[in-house]
Amino acid sequence: MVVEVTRPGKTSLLLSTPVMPAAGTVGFGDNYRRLVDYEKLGAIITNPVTIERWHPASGTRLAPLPGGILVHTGLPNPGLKSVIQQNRQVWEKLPIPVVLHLAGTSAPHMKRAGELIDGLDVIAGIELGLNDDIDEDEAFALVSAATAIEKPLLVRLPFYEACHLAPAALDAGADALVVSAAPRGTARDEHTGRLVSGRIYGPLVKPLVLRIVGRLRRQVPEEIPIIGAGGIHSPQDARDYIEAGAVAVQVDTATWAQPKMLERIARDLGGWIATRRKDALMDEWHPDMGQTEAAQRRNLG
Amino acid sequence: MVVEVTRPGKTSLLLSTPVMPAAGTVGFGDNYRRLVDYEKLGAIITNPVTIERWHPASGTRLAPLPGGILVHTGLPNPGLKSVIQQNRQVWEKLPIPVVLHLAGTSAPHMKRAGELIDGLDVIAGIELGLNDDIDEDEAFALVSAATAIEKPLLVRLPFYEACHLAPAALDAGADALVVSAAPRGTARDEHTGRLVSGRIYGPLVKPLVLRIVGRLRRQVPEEIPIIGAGGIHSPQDARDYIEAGAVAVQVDTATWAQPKMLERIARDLGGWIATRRKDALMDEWHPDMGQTEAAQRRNLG
Amino acid sequence: MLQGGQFDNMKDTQAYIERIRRVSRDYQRLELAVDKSLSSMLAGQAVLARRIEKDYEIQHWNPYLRELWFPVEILNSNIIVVEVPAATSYQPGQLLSLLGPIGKPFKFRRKLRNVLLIVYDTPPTSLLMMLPALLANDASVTMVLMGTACQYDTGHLPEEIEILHAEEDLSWQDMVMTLGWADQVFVLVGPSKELSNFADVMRLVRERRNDVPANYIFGVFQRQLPCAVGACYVCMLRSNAGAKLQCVDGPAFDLTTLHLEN
Amino acid sequence: MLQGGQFDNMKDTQAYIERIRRVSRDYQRLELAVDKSLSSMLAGQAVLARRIEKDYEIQHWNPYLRELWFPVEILNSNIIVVEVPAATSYQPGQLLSLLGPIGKPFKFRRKLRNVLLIVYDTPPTSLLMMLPALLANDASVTMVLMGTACQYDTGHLPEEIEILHAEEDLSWQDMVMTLGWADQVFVLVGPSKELSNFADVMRLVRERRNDVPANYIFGVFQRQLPCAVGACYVCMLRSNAGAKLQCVDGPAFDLTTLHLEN
Ligand SMILES: Cc1cc2nc3c(=O)[nH]c(=O)nc-3n(C[C@H](O)[C@H](O)[C@H](O)COP(=O)(O)OP(=O)(O)OC[C@H]3O[C@@H](n4cnc5c(N)ncnc54)[C@H](O)[C@@H]3O)c2cc1C
Ligand SMILES: Cc1cc2nc3c(=O)[nH]c(=O)nc-3n(C[C@H](O)[C@H](O)[C@H](O)COP(=O)(O)OP(=O)(O)OC[C@H]3O[C@@H](n4cnc5c(N)ncnc54)[C@H](O)[C@@H]3O)c2cc1C
Ligand SMILES: Cc1cc2nc3c(=O)[nH]c(=O)nc-3n(C[C@H](O)[C@H](O)[C@H](O)COP(=O)(O)O)c2cc1C
Ligand SMILES: Cc1cc2nc3c(=O)[nH]c(=O)nc-3n(C[C@H](O)[C@H](O)[C@H](O)COP(=O)(O)O)c2cc1C
Ligand code: FES
Ligand code: FES
Repeated sequence: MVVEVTRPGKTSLLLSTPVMPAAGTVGFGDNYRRLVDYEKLGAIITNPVTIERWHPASGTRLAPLPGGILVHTGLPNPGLKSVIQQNRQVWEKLPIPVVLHLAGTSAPHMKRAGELIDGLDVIAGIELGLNDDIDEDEAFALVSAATAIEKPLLVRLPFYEACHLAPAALDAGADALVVSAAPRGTARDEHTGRLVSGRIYGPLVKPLVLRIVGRLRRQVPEEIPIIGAGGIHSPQDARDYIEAGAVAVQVDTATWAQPKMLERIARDLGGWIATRRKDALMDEWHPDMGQTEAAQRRNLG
Repeated sequence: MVVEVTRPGKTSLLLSTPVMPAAGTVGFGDNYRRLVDYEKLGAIITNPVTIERWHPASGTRLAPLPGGILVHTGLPNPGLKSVIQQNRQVWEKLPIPVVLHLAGTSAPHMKRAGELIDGLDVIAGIELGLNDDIDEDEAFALVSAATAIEKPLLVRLPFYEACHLAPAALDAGADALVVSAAPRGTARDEHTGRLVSGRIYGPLVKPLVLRIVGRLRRQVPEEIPIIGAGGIHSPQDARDYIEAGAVAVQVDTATWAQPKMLERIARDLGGWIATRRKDALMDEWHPDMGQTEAAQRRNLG
Repeated sequence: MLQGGQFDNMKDTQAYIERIRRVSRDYQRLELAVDKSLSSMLAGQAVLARRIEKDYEIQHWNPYLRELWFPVEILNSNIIVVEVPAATSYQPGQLLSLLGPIGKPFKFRRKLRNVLLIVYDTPPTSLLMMLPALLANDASVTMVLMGTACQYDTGHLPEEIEILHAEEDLSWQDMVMTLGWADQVFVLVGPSKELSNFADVMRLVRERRNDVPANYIFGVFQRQLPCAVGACYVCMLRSNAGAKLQCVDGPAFDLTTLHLEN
Repeated sequence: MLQGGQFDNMKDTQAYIERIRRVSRDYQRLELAVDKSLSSMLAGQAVLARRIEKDYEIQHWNPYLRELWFPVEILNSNIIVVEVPAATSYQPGQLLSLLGPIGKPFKFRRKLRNVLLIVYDTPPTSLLMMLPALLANDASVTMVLMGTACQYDTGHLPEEIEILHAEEDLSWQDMVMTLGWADQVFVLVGPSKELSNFADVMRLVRERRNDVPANYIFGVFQRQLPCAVGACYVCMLRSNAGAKLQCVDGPAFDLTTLHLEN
């Protein structure tokens, strides 16, 4: 299976499975290597990276919600240069493409990113995250600047403004749209008693983003690939995105709640799915077992 | 307690409790009278009404989701004239104001609504529902037309476009904003296997709308009341909306899942809350008991 | 169009599970200690059930809506019995919130001698409560199981009921005779594809019987009811007499009057 | 900044509840039959636990994230013991998914004679696993309960532990002596207001002891860990040596090196 997740013409990004983790969920490298079989994934999307070092948000970073969570980390990262230095070797050993998620801060920053990234073969593509408060002109300018980076360019749209910003991102040269970033929301922190804001994750996000993907699929030209992202918690959720018009999907916090679900979804959409026979022995593979565990069981057995 | 939910100047709508059901959740009249003590509510918002009769949507109307539901009824109603005829007597007996929810179809329809409603004292106010696909100019025209109805005018904003449409609604003369209508979404119907669209309800809607209320509170002039609506499932949810800047709240499908929750929230925010003492007798009132049940228990006891 | 309807008996009451009995491979019966108001329920009426946790708080919003339970038996003024899949685990002592009674009792003809029950792609649970009363009144009852209903193990049903299993084309042995001989027919289908399943059955009946009189064949609906008080309009059906609501006017409707096209 | 860290023992394994014992008014202990890989866990390490339903499917997304459990005892290569509130009901035979081991073991000094445990606004559960080993090595252990920790019933803890209850101002009897005499101090606070609670304790200690040496007083963090593999950065802390992650570098950190202002 080969899935092309960028529009034809420019440098293209090809994945062997249309399933990847969303930025911010699996770290910069191979943190999940003991829990998830990376070979089954289409790509790794790194945590968001900025040009300068960003410190973690202070105060509440996590608020449990009924059927979900609110997360606000402040995108801590040591800056692009350090991220590359620290992770390059790990990336080179990964069996799948690495897509660097760049937080879209400013056009000069995009230029600087190009200087750091161009020539780095281990980075297979860029996912540019657009801020929620950006308007159409700003989005156009930022994406235009990012196209100078000589890599396939995915643009991740904010939730509320996805339909408004998509045309600007495409006009500016985005090779694919990631729809969408997790919606921002506000909730009460049970510890401090204060209202806090952050991104909202949980299964109920899926029907909302699924509709946006369907609308955008009808709105933008057919050759623009859309990658669906939001509230995917099961293989069926992922398949729903494909039916609504996405060529690939990103799994977000379901990975935290149940790491093997990421692999399970990848196996399902990647055509690797195997269902355990009713009378299967313990050492046979089970969709939720994970390749690593299965391999161990085989070795033990 | 008296809560003014309309801006000063024009005819005002005063509620004795800042809690009401959302349009579409409790019918046109007193359907919940055996389950909810209407005296404890601030007002009744009717199901959406159109000028002409609307027939129910065919096919899937309900899809269960993890932690929520998708609903698509097609707004069936017999048209404004019949709704008034059929419900007027019930409305006159209700101990609280009746706010008629008008689906915002067209300016001529708003004119016709005025002819049917003006002089009908039993209707204390209008809540105008703006369609999701409306743009700012259409919203302005529709709300302007609706201001000709001689009633306090609440305008219910669509979820995704709430911040974009609020200024137009206010410029056109809205007396208050209801933020927001339930978000539209898409989900797979387990019976037919097809993707269906409708409105999404569940607790995870709350952090999303709560943030919109907070933003709008900072965006629109102080004297414009905002009524918060979306995903309220507990008294604390309702209080969160008040803290974020709403003067009152609407409870939606929580009423279906647990009818007494509507009364419980109204009692809490209306200052009626009583907590059962640890050693309370069965015939004493309990927050979740409902006035009617409590009364019956007293009579039986 | 419809008014709110009559809900003067509807209440939201607490119940708890008094006893659990397995009645077949796939089903168990729960004996529920209920508010007295529910002991006057009649066949056709139902309750909406939801597990409640401590202090009436709902902690798990999945499933979001209540389940629709048609009792199979009223044991006494305190105990009603429901039949539910054995796959779901319940414990004696568990607290439930029950909203009901919902809907109108089945209307039986005065002189009812032969009743035909057609059960299609659903367990027959929602029809079981009528059985003791019918048998006590010397009516004979035939139950035809169609589609996945054939998998239902009827071992625990009264012996007097004649059980038939339909073929794949939905026909059954002596079909014309059974249909002619029946004074009243109740058709129960699962909520999946319900209108088209009812239409299938009506086609079958019309092929065998030229005159299908009024008040002869009733469709029994089992849709999930969000509000059950006529407020949400999710359960709305179209009929010759205008819109009808399953929760208020149902669950049984004369199939000759309903619009079964989707 | 930090690398992914060392997770070469981390696995997601199934466990089931073998036995449940009530140990005090408010707490019960679960004996979990686990994968052998968890039997080598040491005091300070934890697992993230989540109930799983049939076929590994999660049906209830509330709570969304796993619970953080620090075992209190490793019974044998198959059984680990955790202590959880008695208010939550568990059944023997229930299936769990356990992600772990998480974090680094507590580092004890070579010649440890006197250990002071300060437990503030949290049950002391996360510190209990060190007790048998300390006692077996003839260390003496004093546990000071502060704030709501005073409500914890210590009846089931080893008798050799000296238990003290702090005053409302957090001071306790012979405080200066206890602090001077301790070779190592572990401070456990609840996740609510943790940084400011650690800061309170540090203020207290600094008032009583001019020189607070390195590797003397450790804060033990109990934040909810979304990923536990150093990916999400929710558990990040700031220290003199740069950013640290509870799940990778913790749960214990030298309090003299942490930035405790919020
Ligand atoms: C599951 C998951 C998926 C994620 N996917 C993405 C993603 O696709 N794209 C992405 O950008 N981040 C992604 N992130 C990171 C997530 O967006 C950041 O955590 C989030 O942007 C920062 O959220 P926060 O609540 O921690 O802090 P934030 O409040 O978002 O961050 C602090 C501030 O940084 C600013 N900011 C955030 N993002 C940008 C940006 N792109 N450009 C300029 N300023 C910005 C905002 O103004 C914000 O106020 C993901 C995180 C998680 C946990
Ligand atoms: C809990 C709850 C709360 C509700 N609150 C509101 C509310 O505040 N405001 C409101 O309008 N409805 C409200 N409704 C009704 C709800 O909006 C309708 O159910 C919904 O608009 C119709 O949704 P639907 O999915 O059933 O059909 P829809 O798809 O919404 O209705 C069919 C079509 O009607 C059109 N339409 C819908 N609303 C309007 C409108 N206002 N003006 C013009 N065309 C329209 C749309 O184009 C839509 O495609 C509520 C319903 C529920 C169950
Ligand atoms: C260009 C830029 C740089 C930032 N640098 C940091 C940073 O170093 N550390 C940090 O915690 N947040 C950083 N932030 C986030 C801000 O501190 C702050 O959280 C944000 O502006 C306000 O959050 P909000 O937009 O979600 O309300 C940065 C934001 C931007 C736009
Ligand atoms: C002015 C107007 C009148 C409508 N009348 C009806 C109606 O009588 N019955 C009905 O089921 N839907 C009615 N609808 C809804 C449409 O049938 C249809 O559901 C809608 O246009 C498409 O739904 P969507 O916008 O959610 O995709 C009406 C919509 C509008 C805007
Ligand atoms: S279930 Fe709501 S109207 Fe019937
Ligand atoms: S829990 Fe995710 S980084 Fe520590």
